[in-house]
Amino acid sequence: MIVHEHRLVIGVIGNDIHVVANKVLERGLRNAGYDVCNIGVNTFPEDFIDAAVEHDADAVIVSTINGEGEDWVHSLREELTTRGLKDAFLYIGGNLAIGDQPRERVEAKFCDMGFSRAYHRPESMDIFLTDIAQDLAQ
Amino acid sequence: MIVHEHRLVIGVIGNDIHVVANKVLERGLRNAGYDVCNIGVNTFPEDFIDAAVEHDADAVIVSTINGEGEDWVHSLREELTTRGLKDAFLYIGGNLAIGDQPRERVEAKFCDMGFSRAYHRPESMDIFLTDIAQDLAQ
Amino acid sequence: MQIPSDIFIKQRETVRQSPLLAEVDAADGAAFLAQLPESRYAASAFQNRGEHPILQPRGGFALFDDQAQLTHELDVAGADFLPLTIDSHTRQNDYERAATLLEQCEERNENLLNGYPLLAHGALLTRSLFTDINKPVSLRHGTPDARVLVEAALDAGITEIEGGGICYCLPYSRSYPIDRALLNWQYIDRLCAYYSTDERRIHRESFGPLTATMVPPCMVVAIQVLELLLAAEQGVRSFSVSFSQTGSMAQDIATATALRETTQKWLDQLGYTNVDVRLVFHQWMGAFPVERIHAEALITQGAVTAALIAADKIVIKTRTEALGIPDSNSNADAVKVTKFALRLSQSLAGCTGLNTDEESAHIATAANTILENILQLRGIALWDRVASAVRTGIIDIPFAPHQENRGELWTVRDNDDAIRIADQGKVPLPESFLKREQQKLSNRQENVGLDTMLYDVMLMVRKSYL
Amino acid sequence: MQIPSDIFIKQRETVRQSPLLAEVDAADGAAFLAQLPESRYAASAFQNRGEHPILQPRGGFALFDDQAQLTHELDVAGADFLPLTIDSHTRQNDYERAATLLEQCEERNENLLNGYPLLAHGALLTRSLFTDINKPVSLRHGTPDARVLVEAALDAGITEIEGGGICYCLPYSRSYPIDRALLNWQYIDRLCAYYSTDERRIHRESFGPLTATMVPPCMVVAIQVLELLLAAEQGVRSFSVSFSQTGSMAQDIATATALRETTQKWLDQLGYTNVDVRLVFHQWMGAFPVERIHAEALITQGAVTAALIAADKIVIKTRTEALGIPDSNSNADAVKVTKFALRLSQSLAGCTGLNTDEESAHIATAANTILENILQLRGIALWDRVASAVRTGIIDIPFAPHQENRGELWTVRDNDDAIRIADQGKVPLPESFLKREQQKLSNRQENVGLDTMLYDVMLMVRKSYL
Ligand code: B12
Ligand code: B12
Repeated sequence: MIVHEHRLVIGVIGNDIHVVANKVLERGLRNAGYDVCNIGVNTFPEDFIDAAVEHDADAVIVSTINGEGEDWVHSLREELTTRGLKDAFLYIGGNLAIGDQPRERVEAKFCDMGFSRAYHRPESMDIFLTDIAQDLAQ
Repeated sequence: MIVHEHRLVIGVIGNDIHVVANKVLERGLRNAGYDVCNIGVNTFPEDFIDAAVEHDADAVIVSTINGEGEDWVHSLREELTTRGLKDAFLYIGGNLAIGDQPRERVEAKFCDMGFSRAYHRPESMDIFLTDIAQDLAQ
Repeated sequence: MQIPSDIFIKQRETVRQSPLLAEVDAADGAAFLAQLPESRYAASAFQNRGEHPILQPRGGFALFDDQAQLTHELDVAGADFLPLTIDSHTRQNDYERAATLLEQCEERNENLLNGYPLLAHGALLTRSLFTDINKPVSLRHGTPDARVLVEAALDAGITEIEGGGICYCLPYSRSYPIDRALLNWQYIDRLCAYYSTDERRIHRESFGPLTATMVPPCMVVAIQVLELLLAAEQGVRSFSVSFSQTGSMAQDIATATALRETTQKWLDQLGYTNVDVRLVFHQWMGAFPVERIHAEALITQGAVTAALIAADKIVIKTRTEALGIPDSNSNADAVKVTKFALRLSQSLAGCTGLNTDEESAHIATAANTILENILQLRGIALWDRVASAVRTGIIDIPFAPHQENRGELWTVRDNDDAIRIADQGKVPLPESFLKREQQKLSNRQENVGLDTMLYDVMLMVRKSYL
Repeated sequence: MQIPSDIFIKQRETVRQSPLLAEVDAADGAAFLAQLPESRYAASAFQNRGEHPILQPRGGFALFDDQAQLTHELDVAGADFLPLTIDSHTRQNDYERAATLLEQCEERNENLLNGYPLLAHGALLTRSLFTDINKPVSLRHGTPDARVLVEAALDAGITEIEGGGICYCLPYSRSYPIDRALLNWQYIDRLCAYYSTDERRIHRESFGPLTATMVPPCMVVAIQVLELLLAAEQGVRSFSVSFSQTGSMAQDIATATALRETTQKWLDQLGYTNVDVRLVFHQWMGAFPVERIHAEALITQGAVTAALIAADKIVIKTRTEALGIPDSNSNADAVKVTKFALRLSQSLAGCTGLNTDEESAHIATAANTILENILQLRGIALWDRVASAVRTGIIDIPFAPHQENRGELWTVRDNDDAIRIADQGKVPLPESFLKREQQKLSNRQENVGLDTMLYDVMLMVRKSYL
């Protein structure tokens, strides 16, 4: 097993208890050798920031399943910077919009909000493993 | 059992071997006390006329299931008259048209061709028992 | 007795004289078949089949291009066997009419035939339908005299031939003499056996649904065993017995067991040891629901039943069955929904033994009684005994249009929708069997009106479901 | 031990002090319930049920008028029980937020809640939803502390209460303390028993699907038995255990048998003789197919399974499950397709005994081991033992979001899609059980990537089906 020595914070934001993707992500990232702090479901922006600071995280990965994610994440990038983590990667994945909206447009919107990458209903989650490995290797 | 003493000829016209409705009709009309001559499936106009003459039929009942009935029945009324059966009732029932056409219009067309009554995809077959009993009682 | 070689060769010469077969020499046909990859052989596909029942749609269009497109679409949709369904005129040996209508179709680019006119197109052209196909093709028709048709089908590389002297005569014809139909199919069985080698067997399949209307399972089982025995006699060594969904899932499961057991019993009894017998299940073949939601539920449930009885093959219906010849879209959807449902039910394949044993023993006993009575008839051969069985009403198929079929056997549904015999007609059946049937019907009302009679036939189209 | 009357009365006084319950006096509520016709009682409906499983949809809208319309439409479509599904805020006791959002909904005539905010509307208004309804109403929610909610539901004439201390806490909440949840549900069980007379019992139902994601049947069975025993302890005498379609029909059939047997065994063992136990089956609760054709096939197959296991009730899904809160059209269609499929499969009701005995014994043995281990724990009462079982990982629900849930139990699917335990975590299980589970997985590849892991979770949404 390759140990990446990278510290990641993951969780599901908002009043959302749909945890399946989160559990899979946790297990997958651990298998890939990351040091994962999973703050679980039903979490708020502060929880992500606090955990990231506490763990000196290299990346923060936000999930949202019920489509209400957008309301919660506006200030995440700014807060990370304020709290001294301006180099941390910030990802978001899940159902990023309500209704059927084109993937590219949805993902671009989140990147504009300061996310390093965004994944709206991705067909594969393994892509994310490749992407994050690449980003962190820089 | 009421015995009507009326003689009926029934059959399915054209190159059509779908016999289910015909068998039900035969059994139903026999149960109702009629003298039924069933010429079966895959029959032609002549077969109906010949059987009607031979049995001195009070009514001729044509079925058609595959939607191609119209081509076969144009001359039935005329032939019956020619062969001395101008008072015989003439009925037709089944899938009288291809595709979804309004029932009234389809049935009217066949009545114009000399049929006493026509039944396009009827919801009930018992209605016909009532109708024919009434017609023959006149 | 198997038709002796010399006689068969002579019969064949006569058949092959048909100008419709002239474009391919018999030897060429044989050579073409022999060089086909194993994947094109139905018998091999059965032997290599995986967990799921093999999935086979129906389908036939007049025009070559339409048929080629349908073939391609069904292939892509995931059909395991591809169909070639023949038009009615060819079935009734009215080859000229089929050819004329085909010409008109081509001129007007319209579809005036309810199937593919194989003999009008010819075997050579038909081969090219399947050039890029790596799956077996099944000939589906309904022809009492299919000798020329089957010759052409084999010439074209079709390796599965549906039909039989009983099943393709009584439900499909009004007056084709049953004895002649049986002899025609004896020829076809002999021909299929003649073309079969140890590795490459031409597969035969009987058509168990018959009229698909209120046929009691014991009669289906008896007829399936007879057609298997008739084929085995001619040397056929790969054969499918079949039946269709009856409306009672429990009765279907029982029928599958009875069919398997009875088949084995009679093969053993008559000493046929080298026949690979397969079980084919047809999704509901009777009057079909018009509403999409019901049609698709029925199709799904048929697939679950096929999985439960571990059928070797399932022949599928489409949601537009009640409306007219299905287009390729609804055909592809039918493949899709069936495939998914089979997948959902795959775990059932090993789960035989649902407690329908009483019912299956019941069916088997009755079928055996019918079969024993037929084998005791006087006659010069099995086909001859079968023909007299039809004439005397020992074989009797409800709702068959055929004039030699007695039509005295009458069936109704019990409270669980199972088909029960209300009037045995001339069919010999054990007392105990009839008693149980009556018991099952004890709280059924008498059929008087036409609508109550239709109530059973129209099981899937009852107004109460709307 | 049953909560003693005096203590219960005191507890209740506190609960009833909630201003949200002020509009109905407890005695009025009792009187209202008592005068409802028997047809409104779930427990009676179970006792009088006919051949088919009782059919129950889900459904909750924010606005009264929408809910009234949904109720009417489901009634007309043929639902046997009507649902009242509660919104998330009410579930999390955030009554104020639910009320505020309801006001906004009313102003803007929009639906901002994912269920019916019963406490915001109040019991009196809610009664009028069902004035013209002659069927039982079932409360569907997911609330760890449902004391006030259930009081209001009973005031409103609802006679079936879904939930339980384990099943409505671990899958539905991140941090609500499990011991408090168990105590809250002890109160609710006691309340339901208090309101039950010999003829009119308030029916309780557990939620066996849990996270609906890879939960092994033995864990479901153990939890169902525990919630039944907890309710029986408080005097509940009409109770449903439940589970959901897992993706392996054979495993579902085995689970039903194991669930029935294990339930009976423990009721006998602990001397509860007067509890009417029912079996409820949920159509597939996991990630749902997006495509209509697959969604409907899945729903149909769930109905066949319900018929096969002779479920007392089936809780249905709609074809739009993957897309969002179902509208009443797709809800009505779901009722229709399920009804038809149940009808098609009714003959199976008597057909128990599919040879899944080995599997069901396997499940039962494991469930019994879990239960025995829990009953041997130290603790002041059953609820207390259950709470420690959760904390120590004896009870462990895969994919539960709850922080007290260990999450060490890990499951994967075998070749027939049955759910098998790959890592037992802290769950005590017999050696022989684990060995058989491993055997079943012998030719399964290791899960490494995320997609292979999701492959099992996404059983019904795999790309290979498209
Ligand atoms: C299982 C399930 C449940 C389980 C959840 C168990 C649990 N604790 O997780 C239970 C039964 C408890 C449940 C409860 C509820 N549920 Co629910 N549930 C589902 C269901 C059927 C499947 C969800 C699931 O697990 N999918 C599988 C996972 C793997 O997929 P996923 O979550 O979509 O994640 C994918 C992507 O988002 C992505 N992803 C996620 N994060 C990340 C991160 C990165 C970096 C990347 C790259 C990708 C990524 O990867 C995954 C794979 O593609 C869906 C409907 C459906 N989809 O079929 C409804 C659904 C999500 N639920 C819904 C609702 C409303 C609820 C309830 C409120 C129910 C109610 N009214 O009764 C409650 C929730 C209460 C609450 N407080 O939140 C709605 C949401 C409606 C909406 N907003 O549009 C849905 C759509 C159902 C419906 N049609 O009504 N539910
Ligand atoms: C059962 C069936 C068969 C059985 C027939 C057994 C038999 N001998 O009867 C078998 C399997 C043998 C069969 C064969 C074929 N069939 Co077919 N068959 C059906 C099916 C599924 C049901 C028909 C049925 O029995 N309905 C029940 C009876 C009771 O209803 P009915 O016939 O519609 O009659 C009603 C009315 O018409 C009316 N009625 C009839 N007569 C009268 C008279 C009076 C006075 C009154 C009042 C009322 C009345 O009352 C009845 C009750 O409402 C239908 C599709 C469907 N509807 O679901 C296809 C169908 C009719 N068949 C069809 C075809 C094409 C064929 C074949 C050519 C197949 C082929 N290409 O492979 C062959 C026929 C060969 C030939 N030479 O004719 C097509 C017809 C296409 C078209 N023209 O639109 C259909 C629509 C299927 C399809 N979608 O392709 N078939």
